[in-house]
Amino acid sequence: MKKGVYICHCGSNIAGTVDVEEVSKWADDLEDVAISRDYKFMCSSLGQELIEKDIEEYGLDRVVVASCSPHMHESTFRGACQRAGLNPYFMEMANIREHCSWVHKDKEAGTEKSKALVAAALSRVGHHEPLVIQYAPVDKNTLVVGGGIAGIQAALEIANSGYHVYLVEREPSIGGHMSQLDKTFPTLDCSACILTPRMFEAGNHENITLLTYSEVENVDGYIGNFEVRIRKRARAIDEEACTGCGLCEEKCPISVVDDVFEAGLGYRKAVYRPFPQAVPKYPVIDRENCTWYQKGKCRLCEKVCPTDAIDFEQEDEILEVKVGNIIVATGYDAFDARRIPQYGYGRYPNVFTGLEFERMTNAAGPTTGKVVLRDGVNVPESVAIIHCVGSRDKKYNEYCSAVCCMYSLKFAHMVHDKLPDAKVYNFYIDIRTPAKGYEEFYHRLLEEGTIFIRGRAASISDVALTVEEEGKLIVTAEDTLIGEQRRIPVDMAILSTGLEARHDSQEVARTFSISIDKNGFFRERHPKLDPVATMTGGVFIAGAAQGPRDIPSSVAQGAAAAARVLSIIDKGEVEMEAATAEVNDLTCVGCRMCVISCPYEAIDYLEDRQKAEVNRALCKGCGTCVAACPSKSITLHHFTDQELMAQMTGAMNALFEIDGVLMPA
Amino acid sequence: MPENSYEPKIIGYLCNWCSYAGADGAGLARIEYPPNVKIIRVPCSGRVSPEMVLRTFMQGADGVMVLGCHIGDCHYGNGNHRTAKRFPVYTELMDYMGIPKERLWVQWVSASEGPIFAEVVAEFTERLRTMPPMRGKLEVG
Amino acid sequence: MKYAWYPGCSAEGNSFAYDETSRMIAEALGIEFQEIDDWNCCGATEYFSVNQLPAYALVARNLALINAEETPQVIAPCSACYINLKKTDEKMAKYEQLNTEVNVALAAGNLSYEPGAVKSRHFLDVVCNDVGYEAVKEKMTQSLAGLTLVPYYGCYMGRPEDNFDHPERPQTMDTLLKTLGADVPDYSLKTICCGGHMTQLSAEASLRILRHLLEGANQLNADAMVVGCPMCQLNLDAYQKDVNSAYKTNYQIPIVYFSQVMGLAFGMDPETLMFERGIVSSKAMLEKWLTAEPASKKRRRREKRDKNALPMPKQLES
Amino acid sequence: MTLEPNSVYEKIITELPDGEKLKSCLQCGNCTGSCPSATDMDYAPRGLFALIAAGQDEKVLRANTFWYCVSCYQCTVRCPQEIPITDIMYHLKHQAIEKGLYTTDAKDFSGTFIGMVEHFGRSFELGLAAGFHLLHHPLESVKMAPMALGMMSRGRLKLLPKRIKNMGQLRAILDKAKEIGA
Ligand SMILES: Cc1cc2nc3c(=O)[nH]c(=O)nc-3n(C[C@H](O)[C@H](O)[C@H](O)COP(=O)(O)OP(=O)(O)OC[C@H]3O[C@@H](n4cnc5c(N)ncnc54)[C@H](O)[C@@H]3O)c2cc1C
Ligand SMILES: Cc1cc2nc3c(=O)[nH]c(=O)nc-3n(C[C@H](O)[C@H](O)[C@H](O)COP(=O)(O)OP(=O)(O)OC[C@H]3O[C@@H](n4cnc5c(N)ncnc54)[C@H](O)[C@@H]3O)c2cc1C
Ligand code: SF4
Ligand code: SF4
Ligand code: SF4
Ligand code: SF4
Ligand code: SF4
Ligand code: SF4
Ligand code: SF4
Ligand code: SF4
Repeated sequence: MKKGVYICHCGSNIAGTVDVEEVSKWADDLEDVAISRDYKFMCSSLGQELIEKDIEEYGLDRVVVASCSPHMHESTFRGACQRAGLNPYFMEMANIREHCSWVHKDKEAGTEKSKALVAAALSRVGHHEPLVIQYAPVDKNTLVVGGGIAGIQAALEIANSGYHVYLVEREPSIGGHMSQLDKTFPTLDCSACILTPRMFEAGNHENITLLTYSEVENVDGYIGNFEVRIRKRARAIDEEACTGCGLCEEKCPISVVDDVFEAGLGYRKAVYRPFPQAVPKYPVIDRENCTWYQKGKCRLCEKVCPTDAIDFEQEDEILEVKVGNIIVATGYDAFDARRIPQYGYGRYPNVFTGLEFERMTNAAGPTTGKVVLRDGVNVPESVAIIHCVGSRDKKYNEYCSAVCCMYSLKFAHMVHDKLPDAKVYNFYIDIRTPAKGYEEFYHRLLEEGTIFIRGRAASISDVALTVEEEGKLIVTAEDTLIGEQRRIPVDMAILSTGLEARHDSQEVARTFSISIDKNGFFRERHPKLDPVATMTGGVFIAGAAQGPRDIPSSVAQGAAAAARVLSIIDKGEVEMEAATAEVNDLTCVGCRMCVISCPYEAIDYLEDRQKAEVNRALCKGCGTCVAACPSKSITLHHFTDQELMAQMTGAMNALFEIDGVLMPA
Repeated sequence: MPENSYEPKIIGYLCNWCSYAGADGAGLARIEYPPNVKIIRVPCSGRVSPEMVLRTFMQGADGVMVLGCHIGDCHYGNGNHRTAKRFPVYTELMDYMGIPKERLWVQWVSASEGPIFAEVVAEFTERLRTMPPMRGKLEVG
Repeated sequence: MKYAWYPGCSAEGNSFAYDETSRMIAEALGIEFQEIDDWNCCGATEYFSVNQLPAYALVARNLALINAEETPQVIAPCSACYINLKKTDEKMAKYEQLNTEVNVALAAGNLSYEPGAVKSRHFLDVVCNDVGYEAVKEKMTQSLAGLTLVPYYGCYMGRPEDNFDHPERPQTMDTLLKTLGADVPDYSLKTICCGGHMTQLSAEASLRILRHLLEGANQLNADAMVVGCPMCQLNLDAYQKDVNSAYKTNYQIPIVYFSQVMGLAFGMDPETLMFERGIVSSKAMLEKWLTAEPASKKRRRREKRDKNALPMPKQLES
Repeated sequence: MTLEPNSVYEKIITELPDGEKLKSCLQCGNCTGSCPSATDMDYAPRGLFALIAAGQDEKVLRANTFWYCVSCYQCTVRCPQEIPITDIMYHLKHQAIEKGLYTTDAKDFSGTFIGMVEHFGRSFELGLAAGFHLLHHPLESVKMAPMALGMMSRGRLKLLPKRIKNMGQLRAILDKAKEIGA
């Protein structure tokens, strides 16, 4: 056997704490090693060519690359082997960056550990078998989950390329948070004006099946071949018949606070469309609040409907669809301001949240765009805008929510615009405006006369101590630039609440086999180089579901995710998992332990022969069956007992050798 | 080698999706931990059989870690349920065979728990340092 | 239910009424107090200021004097005592060195204390969470309807962390007073500190703080402020007059202990509840209560939705 | 970052449990904004922390800040970086005493209090107040008189606290603690 060893410097990333030359020299003396080299950047094209050349020149039949995590470059180096005619599975990586140079400061210890890891990989790779990669065709349909701006953008990109999309949205209409906003920073475009055409296009696209008021219940399969079960909740409206005239809504006697679209600032009926431009145009009946469903009385809507579209008997529908790729763009939840009691949201009427204020300034909102106090009549003479509510605070969310400085500036502008005499105070820690046109927007607000007080607001109270404070809300904060505690009386306070992961992001993540970060946002494959992919092939993420972000960046991610999907569809086939399990027919005793342990029901029990058999198309290669089999009759290719034990033994032997002691007998 | 400079040798079997990625995360965040652990990637913690653990001790390891995804987060749905069921039984057996069960650590570390991974390694290494080296203690093989 | 009882220094003087009525309430509720024999001062906030180890040792002596097997929990009626007992126990459990040092000191007096052996509780916590509102209700013979009682917790009941109530928005006393039938407004200053010993250092600073608290209660038309800490009581009560003269206000808000108003609801004689020990007279409050119409006759008007008004967000359920 | 040895900053970080969190102060001002005593302090907490970071130890230790701190933990429960501010205040008192750099009466107040505890094993607020004020602010204590009279007439003011039975034991414990703590 001829093995080639390649130790990467990764600039100084590895070479800084590992003596790579020493490791390379040491490896050269190991059994079967034909050539050992160290190189600045192995993943560069020159680095890869080096491997290819050596394979040809030295006739290498095994390759070990000691560099970064295989999650980073396994496919890169497998590719290099393949190009040189070597089976790609004859390559093994030793992770001496993430697991070594980056976490140990002591160069000697790092070098020794690297040797052990290289020895382990060398020992393992000798046992590798050539595996043949099988290809599976890719289903050309795509599932997009979440109809906010990110999801809409992704769906449209794919649909416009001529492929079919199922767009699943939980609410009765698509549009997401953007549909609630009034103007968008920094250009102050009217949100609805730019969003509605997109929503309309998505709703009427011949390549988009729009499933609103629906949720994905289950996902099976793998990249290229997912099977998805979707629950389409009953709207109690016959979509074929309904013309969207809105008569039912108008006549329905039940009106409830709309906590979703109106953010609690307005009301809606029991039969409703969240907003007039809703897509689709059909209303839904909210059964929790409808008198017919609750008390068996009313049916007024049915009486007034000109097309007999109300259908109280309608039931949920379950749809099973097949798709090749999935984009999850389920967005964010706004921070619940009641969690910070000292700001008095829910206690003082004139404390509002950011989303409430968006609805208030919106001409189509509950106040027809008038900025008024909670009484709906009086106009504030002074407004405090409190930044960082629920963000940049370890008790709630440590991260910066990224959009609230900008929307706080936007709010200040809106108040100046609508109430030119009102005083506006922004209480901030830092003003964060890092994108095109954003800092200029801040400068504009400085010119408009907004009063900026640098200090996180400590509390809001209604206990007046002076005549000026009477009847006001008093915001207490340190004005850190003058180093003084100040009490600022205002009529209205707006809490710029941060962006949080959806409350159910963990369940959603499980449904799609993706993972979440410590804040509950979906975890990307690589924070810099692969922000829209996930660890699960064929499942992509976009928008604020991945982390707090504004509209331009959500749109960019939606488009990026679509591009990734399109490239897979275009390729037409995907690599199948080659590392699958196989039963040894001779030794299997037919106990069926494996059958019970397989999470994918990939093992059949053949009654006639009383043996187990793995269905390779279904096997995902987890190896649970291997560990379960009492007669050691199952092999998991590429993770065989021999390979893993060789890797372990290789490491142990090297460690003892380095210690200068021989193995115990 | 003097007793006090004893460095425990640890083999860690880490599932590819959560714990291995968590260890990568510790690296990305440059969180230091003792170099004693050598990591072997397995597809799922459910792949790790008791025999593998035993053989690792037989090769002279002072400690073995089996780390997988948190229950409910398994990339394969419920492969780690098997791990959770299997190892408590096995650790009892280890004691019986003369390997103190404190030498085996089975724990859940997610992909976002780099700091926790580093903590676990540090704690386990510390624990092993208080125990004598394994080498020679094992009369099997 | 049997607990060790740590009265605290003020029980012997300033807050005699609190100590006495707490014992009455405890008896009514079936709580048995076992007063720590020969307890000493907890050091208030002062001792910790100057010398940490003796401060811990001082508190630990009290814990060590408790027979933990018989009474594994100790009740302090004073918030400062409560927090000192709790803090000492917790820090000793958390920091091995402190534990050792404190125990070395205790050994000089032939004592020892194992952290975690005795759990420190505030009397309000025990009444509300161990006895429970239901049991309190059962003991009631009269409602406090007609009285507007403003609950004031002071700073320590929910702080610094993991105490029995929320650090910014505690609810225990609110619920207790509501159970007793009183009108309990949402007092936004209920956790703002009373100033503690600041009265001794800066009259100006402390009167400003007290004025803030009194003004808040006054705006809510308080018939009384209800407290669970001798220091809060002393500051708000004894210095109310000084606040009035400094700020040209005329607050006349009695500052009473929750145990006293519980006694009223339990049908105890107001005389024995020692309301007259307050500097600010409780007479007006008591009279109002006696002449208030029974609750059943008062019809609650259902508020009609104002056509113009925007909906209010719901309060977070605690 | 290595800190100046023996500086106020270094001592907080090395001596106080969780003291290293002070490094992560954002200078957001939430502490000062929340502090009931802030207006009377020479430097309110945030400002004091900026001085500590800047190494202006003399200014820090001469400040009245921590003597005016009433230990209400308001700042601590609100600090977004979970800095144990109140504990830092205690620690600063300690450092100021150690270095003999204090200018306010507060230390003497604490001293009066402690003296009493060490004498009787118990304290009593008003005797304490009287003692303290007679010593330091005779005028103020005159102003206090009416209040004290009110208290007295309601049986709430005692002139001396009860002495505990086993004073010898308590002294032994405290002496030992001082010996180890020193
Ligand atoms: C007060 C405020 C003002 C703002 N102002 C601006 C601004 O002026 N300019 C700007 O650029 N940005 C602004 N933003 C940020 C902006 O809202 C976001 O960047 C943008 O909405 C993110 O879009 P999205 O599609 O990722 O998520 P979302 O808008 O949250 O959309 C997600 C969609 O997914 C659906 N969904 C969720 N879970 C599921 C599920 N399990 N199954 C099916 N569907 C699901 C939701 O119903 C929703 O329709 C503001 C944010 C706030 C809070
Ligand atoms: C000091 C510094 C530190 C930074 N650190 C970080 C960091 O730590 N993390 C981070 O995320 N970002 C960092 N950045 C930002 C980062 O550099 C950019 O985000 C990133 O490089 C942008 O990539 P790009 O491909 O858009 O542009 P570029 O990297 O500028 O690439 C543009 C390419 O186009 C070529 N080109 C230009 N004109 C023409 C033409 N007419 N025809 C053909 N080719 C042309 C150029 O030669 C160049 O190769 C840093 C930036 C600076 C200045
Ligand atoms: S192969 Fe990995 S370690 Fe080497 S240069 Fe590339 S990224 Fe760095
Ligand atoms: S259900 Fe009937 S009334 Fe309602 S919108 Fe549709 S067509 Fe109009
Ligand atoms: S039946 Fe229900 S939805 Fe229809 S009008 Fe009556 S309350 Fe409204
Ligand atoms: S964007 Fe601004 S307001 Fe929002 S969390 Fe960041 S700093 Fe605070
Ligand atoms: S390796 Fe996993 S998926 Fe494949 S057959 Fe075995 S248990 Fe099933
Ligand atoms: S567990 Fe092993 S022996 Fe039993 S049926 Fe499966 S392969 Fe055969
Ligand atoms: S609240 Fe905390 S982070 Fe903010 S300035 Fe004060 S100490 Fe620093
Ligand atoms: S604990 Fe001290 S510093 Fe903190 S808020 Fe209270 S008085 Fe101010």
